[in-house]
Amino acid sequence: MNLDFTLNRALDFAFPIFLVLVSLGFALVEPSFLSLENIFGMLHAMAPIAVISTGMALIVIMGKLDISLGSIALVSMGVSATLLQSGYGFISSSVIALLVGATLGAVNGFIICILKVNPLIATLGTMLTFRGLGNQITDAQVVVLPDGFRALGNFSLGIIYFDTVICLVLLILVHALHRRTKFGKVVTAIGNDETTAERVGLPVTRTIFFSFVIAGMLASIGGFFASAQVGAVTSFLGKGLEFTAVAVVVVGGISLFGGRGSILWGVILGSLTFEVIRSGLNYLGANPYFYQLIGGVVIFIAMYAAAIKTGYSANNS
Amino acid sequence: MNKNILQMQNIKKTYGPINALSNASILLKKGSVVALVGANGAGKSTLMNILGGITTPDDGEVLVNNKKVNFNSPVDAARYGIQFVHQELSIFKTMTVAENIFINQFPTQFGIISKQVIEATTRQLLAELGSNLNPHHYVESLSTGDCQMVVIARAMLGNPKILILDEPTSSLSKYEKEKLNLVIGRLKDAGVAIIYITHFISEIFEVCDSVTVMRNGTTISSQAIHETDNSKIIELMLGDVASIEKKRRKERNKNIFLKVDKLQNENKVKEATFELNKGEILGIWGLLGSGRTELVRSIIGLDGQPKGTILINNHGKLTPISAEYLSGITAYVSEDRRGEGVLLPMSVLKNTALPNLQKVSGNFGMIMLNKARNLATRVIKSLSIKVSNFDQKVGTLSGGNQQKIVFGKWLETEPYLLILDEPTRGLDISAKGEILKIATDLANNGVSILFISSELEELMKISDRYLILSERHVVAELPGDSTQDSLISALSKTVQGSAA
Amino acid sequence: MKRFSLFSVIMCLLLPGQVLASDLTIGFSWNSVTQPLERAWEDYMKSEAEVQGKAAGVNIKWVFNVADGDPSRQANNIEDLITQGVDIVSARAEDAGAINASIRAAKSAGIPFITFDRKSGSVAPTAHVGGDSYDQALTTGRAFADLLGSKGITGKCIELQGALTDINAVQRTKGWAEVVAERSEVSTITQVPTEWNPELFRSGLANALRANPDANCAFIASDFAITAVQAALEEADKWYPSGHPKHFWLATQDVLPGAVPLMEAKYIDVSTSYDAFAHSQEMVRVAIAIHKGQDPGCSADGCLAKGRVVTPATIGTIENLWSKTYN
Amino acid sequence: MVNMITSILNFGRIKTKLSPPLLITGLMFFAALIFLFLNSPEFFLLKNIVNIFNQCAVLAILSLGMSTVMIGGGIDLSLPANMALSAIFGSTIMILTGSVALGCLIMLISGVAIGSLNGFAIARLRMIPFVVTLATMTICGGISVWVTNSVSIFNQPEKFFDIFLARVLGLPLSIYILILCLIMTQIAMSFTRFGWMVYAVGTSPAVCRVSRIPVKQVLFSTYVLAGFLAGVSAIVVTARLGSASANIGNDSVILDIVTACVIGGVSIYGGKGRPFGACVGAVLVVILGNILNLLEISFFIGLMLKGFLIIFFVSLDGLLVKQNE
Repeated sequence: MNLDFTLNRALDFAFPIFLVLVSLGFALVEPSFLSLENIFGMLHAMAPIAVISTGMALIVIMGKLDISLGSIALVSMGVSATLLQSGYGFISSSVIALLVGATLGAVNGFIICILKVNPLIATLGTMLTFRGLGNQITDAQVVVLPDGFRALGNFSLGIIYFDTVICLVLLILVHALHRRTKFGKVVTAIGNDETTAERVGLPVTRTIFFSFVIAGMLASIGGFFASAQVGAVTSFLGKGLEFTAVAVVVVGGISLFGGRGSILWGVILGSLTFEVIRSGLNYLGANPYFYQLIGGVVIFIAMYAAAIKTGYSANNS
Repeated sequence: MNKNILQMQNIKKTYGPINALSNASILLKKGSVVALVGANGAGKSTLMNILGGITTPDDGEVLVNNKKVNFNSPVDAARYGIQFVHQELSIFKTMTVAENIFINQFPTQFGIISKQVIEATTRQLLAELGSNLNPHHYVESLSTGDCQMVVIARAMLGNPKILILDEPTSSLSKYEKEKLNLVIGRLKDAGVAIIYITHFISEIFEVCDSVTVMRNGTTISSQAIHETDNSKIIELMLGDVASIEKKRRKERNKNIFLKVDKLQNENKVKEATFELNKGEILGIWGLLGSGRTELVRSIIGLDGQPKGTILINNHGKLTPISAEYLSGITAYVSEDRRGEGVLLPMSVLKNTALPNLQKVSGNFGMIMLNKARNLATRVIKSLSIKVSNFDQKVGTLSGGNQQKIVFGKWLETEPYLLILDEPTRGLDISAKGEILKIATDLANNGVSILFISSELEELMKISDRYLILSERHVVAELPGDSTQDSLISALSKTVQGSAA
Repeated sequence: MKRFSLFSVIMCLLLPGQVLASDLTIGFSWNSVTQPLERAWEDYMKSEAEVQGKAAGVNIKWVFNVADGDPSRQANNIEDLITQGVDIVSARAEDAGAINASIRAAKSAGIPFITFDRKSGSVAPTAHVGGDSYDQALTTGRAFADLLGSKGITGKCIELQGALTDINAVQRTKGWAEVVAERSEVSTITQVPTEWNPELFRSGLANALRANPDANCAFIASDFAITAVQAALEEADKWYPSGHPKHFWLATQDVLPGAVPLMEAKYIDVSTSYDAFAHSQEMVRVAIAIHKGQDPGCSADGCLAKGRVVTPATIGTIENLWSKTYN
Repeated sequence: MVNMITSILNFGRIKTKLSPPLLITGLMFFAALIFLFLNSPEFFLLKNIVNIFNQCAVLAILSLGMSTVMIGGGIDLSLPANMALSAIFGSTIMILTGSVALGCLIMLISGVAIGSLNGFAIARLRMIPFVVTLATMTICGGISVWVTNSVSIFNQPEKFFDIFLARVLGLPLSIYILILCLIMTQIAMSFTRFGWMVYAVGTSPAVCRVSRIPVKQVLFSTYVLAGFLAGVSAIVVTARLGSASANIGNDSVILDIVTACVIGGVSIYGGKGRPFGACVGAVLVVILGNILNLLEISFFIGLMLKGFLIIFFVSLDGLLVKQNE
């Protein structure tokens, strides 16, 4: 009991410590790695995944998963890019992109809440359906975005980037939604135990549905940042992003069994960890193919830790 | 003080063939505590579910403050100031005390929950209940008693006129019980009327003003507490068993088969010691929550590793064995038939084969279909199970036949020990009879049986000896010929004992 | 199931049925279609087929299918082509290794096989048509070296590589390495593989720039994702046209439509065209030759259409550069 | 929609022995064949039929593996990645030693090894199957990309191809391998102690625990079996593509596998379905792909169709589960 307790505390700090050590390690080899410039560069680069992970975090705290987020990003950006090309304004197309994200999220919500399909399988299905849809829209072409768009993607005041700021704002908002509103409390309650939540008379179905909608919208915002950074919408957009998001969330100490974790710190910690590893390896000019492996291992360790923490209660999900 | 706040009159409720409530009534005065007791299956919970708005009655009327009401949902009930504290506590482990209390009624300003407000209210609420829990402690770090406190506090938030406590003490420590009693006292003073469901008769005398006893869906007595006592209540609960003809011949060989010595399993079973003879039916007699099921599950190692020793008769000398080994020669008929007994969506054939796969398979673990079929046919015949063929899905069978399948599949393993946990629950009279018959026949063929039942009648019909359980202790052992009174008094004595 | 019978009924209506009755049917398997380049190829092949077909009196029909970057799907698609009974199979290989099996299959079915743009690994096709990636990198590299030399700059270059499953990417790396070896004006300070993924173009280059502040030039294995490069350079405040003190020297490959305006605006200093038009022309010529049983007369490396070096100076004047004119 | 489904349910229950999902699958199959008959008679050339089976061999073998895992109540997303990695290991060894037998052995072993890793994490550590296998997928993918630098390995000894591309009685060896795997898996699931245990565990672990079924071992071995089949498919795919590379395990393959299983009547909720069904599902998936090719319909529409199929069948399955309760 007591041992478990100390173990848990240790696990809580495991990844922050890991992150610090790794960063220091890179810094030793390449002092400029910890230069402000590079740090903010990383914060810039991780903005898209951080935003998407925020939505994922909300879903995971509910004890569910949404692996269609990357595809949602693709579809909504595909739509807005084609609109832009056919002469729509920047604002209108972006708004529409957001709506598309919400709609696709709602589709997930419908399948899960009304058709009562297990979220994993449901979003596995939509992940591929949406990816197909997105590529169908863009014809899988590289759609170049107007310069203004790209300028926005890399717009910065000094070394602080625009999207980093927005990302932080969104993070804080969702964090507040989770910690400070009825909605958030219901989300946590569902993550604890869905049936109990129903027995107490909480609006379970509605909450699940809207969580998926929110996740969808955040996904399209993440997609927006990603394509703004590159200045184009490509069929690569959001590929495998959903898995990274799960990893980010897990590393951020948000339990896959639901109910536990802080969105703000979790997502920041998680996405920073992966960004540091990636850009660090890149910095050292290490074999780039090595990254995916490291990523996988990190995910596995994080999950193992999570499994220990929650005492193997694999009943959820 | 003696204003009727609630009257439920000749309520009826049937679920399909079984009628759960035939004529149930209860009366509740403002600021009073009424104990609602009865063996399980007596209909207490059904009655309370009706009051809580979880189910609706087929007939009869419910009056709150002498006005007729009918609830269609817990929300309706709450509107009339009725709060239900279920036995299994609806708590959310990863949330704080305050959050748990406010879970379904957070006060917000512009949609934002103010921590200060809810924590202040929580402190005050808990203070009223005489608890000093910290509002921002996480519930997972609390004891069951404190969780109970949280749930009661949640109920208090909807300032109830009527509070239903379902088995509030079933998993509380002695100290926690005393705390709870204090709380109940305070609530009374605050004018809240309480319905107190329990199996621990002793508690009734600590907190209740009157007792309402139910049996087979009927209210058979409502008395002020001072007009009655333990044995009276228990007698009423169990009903007087008319002339019981023992199903078995008296004289038994005292050839010991199993000895359990100081078996301890966390707080589930405490220092259980008993012996079981070959071909004997040992009736385990105790009220719900006395640790009957936990005891039998522990000896076959279903709930973790028990401490203490289990010895088995090996050619005349007792040799210690592991719980696993014992489970290897034991047939366990669980009280949860649908959850642990049968595979509902699967065929009779596969269900009967399940524990006998070794037996019905040949080389390379290939299933010998003919063997499996024969086995199924044997089972169906020997227990005269009503099925069209052995490919029929067990889910489509009647409860009795499902239970027979459970028996059948186990008998095929030729067990030495048979554990029956409420084997007749939810079965009709004839099925009950058959099940008991099977049990006795087995015993006559030398199988030793541990038999748990809440129905004293059937227990007395076939038991050769009784083991009295109370508060998770084996408190006494009675001979097979002991009378109903002696059994009941044994129980009430121990209850008294543990209460003191 | 209503839905599905309905589905198939609609399909039936949609379909005029498979047309195979023609003199020369070329089955073409795309590995994937993700750039204007492929579209251009397809269009030019079709138009050329008309022109050359008339001239040679051959009626050419095309059957295209796309494997979306999955080698086993490409294998399936090619088998489908074979069983559909096309006269010539051609493919742009996703995987230089996996295409071998398909070539075997075609040959055993007695159908000639033309690898297009990307060469096969070990098994030789009937013919190979494509650009000369090695030469492409070589010419660009040399021109780039000359340019830097003339400005008196020693180039410390970041090399953005393509996907190493793509022979062309490998050839271009080889070519560039060749140049670096023979010329003192340029050197490679770090290599960034991109998997042809624009996001990696950006983040890879951005990181590389931060890691190597002294870098002053880059060799980009293809300019299809030039916007990603632009983004990274803008981020590093290095995106300025030639002549500006902060100008970052860029040598690219292909001169795809996206790159043309940027070269015209002097952001890209030198590149070698990847001549979709020429490739397609060559493709059709070879196909007809094989069909008529003549020898297409390819070199050992196959029928390669060499690209032409393009610079901001020449881009205005250079003749029929497809990416300038292509819609 | 709902009453359509229920009508199918009743139809399925009363008129036929088939479970509704299989019924619908059958009808789809039929529709597909009719459609092909109308639009491309050459589809029915023996040559093409053989070709179809040859194409679906790999998918079908993987689906067999997945079906055993699903029947046990789990899921294994790592199968394609497992296949790719095993193929790479095997090929590397094969090329180094020049021994075909050893190479194939390595493929099988590594398949089993990865399978047991999953099994251990899920059965012993009680981690969530979906997430564990997701991680395994990433790791296997990572290793394959890393060791190969995502370049494909293609100069396996000719002997290897001679053996596995050989045609016996006009049929390619891969078909025989598929049939062998199918028969073995089907027998294992329907006629052995192991199989019956898997169905029971998939239906209700609680009952099995009380009935003295070694639940953990059973779960573990389903993943091992799946891993083994991944190893077999590694051999087949390497022979078929004449090369081994990281992207033969790309994630569109896992979609095909899941699709094949669910339209083959295997329940993701465990305890229901047959390996044979999964196999039929695989064939159907390939035929659908074929049709889309004939129609020159974009691959992406195909993706959408499959995604839709998965959700449709799983929700139908969920409806059935409710009906039974």
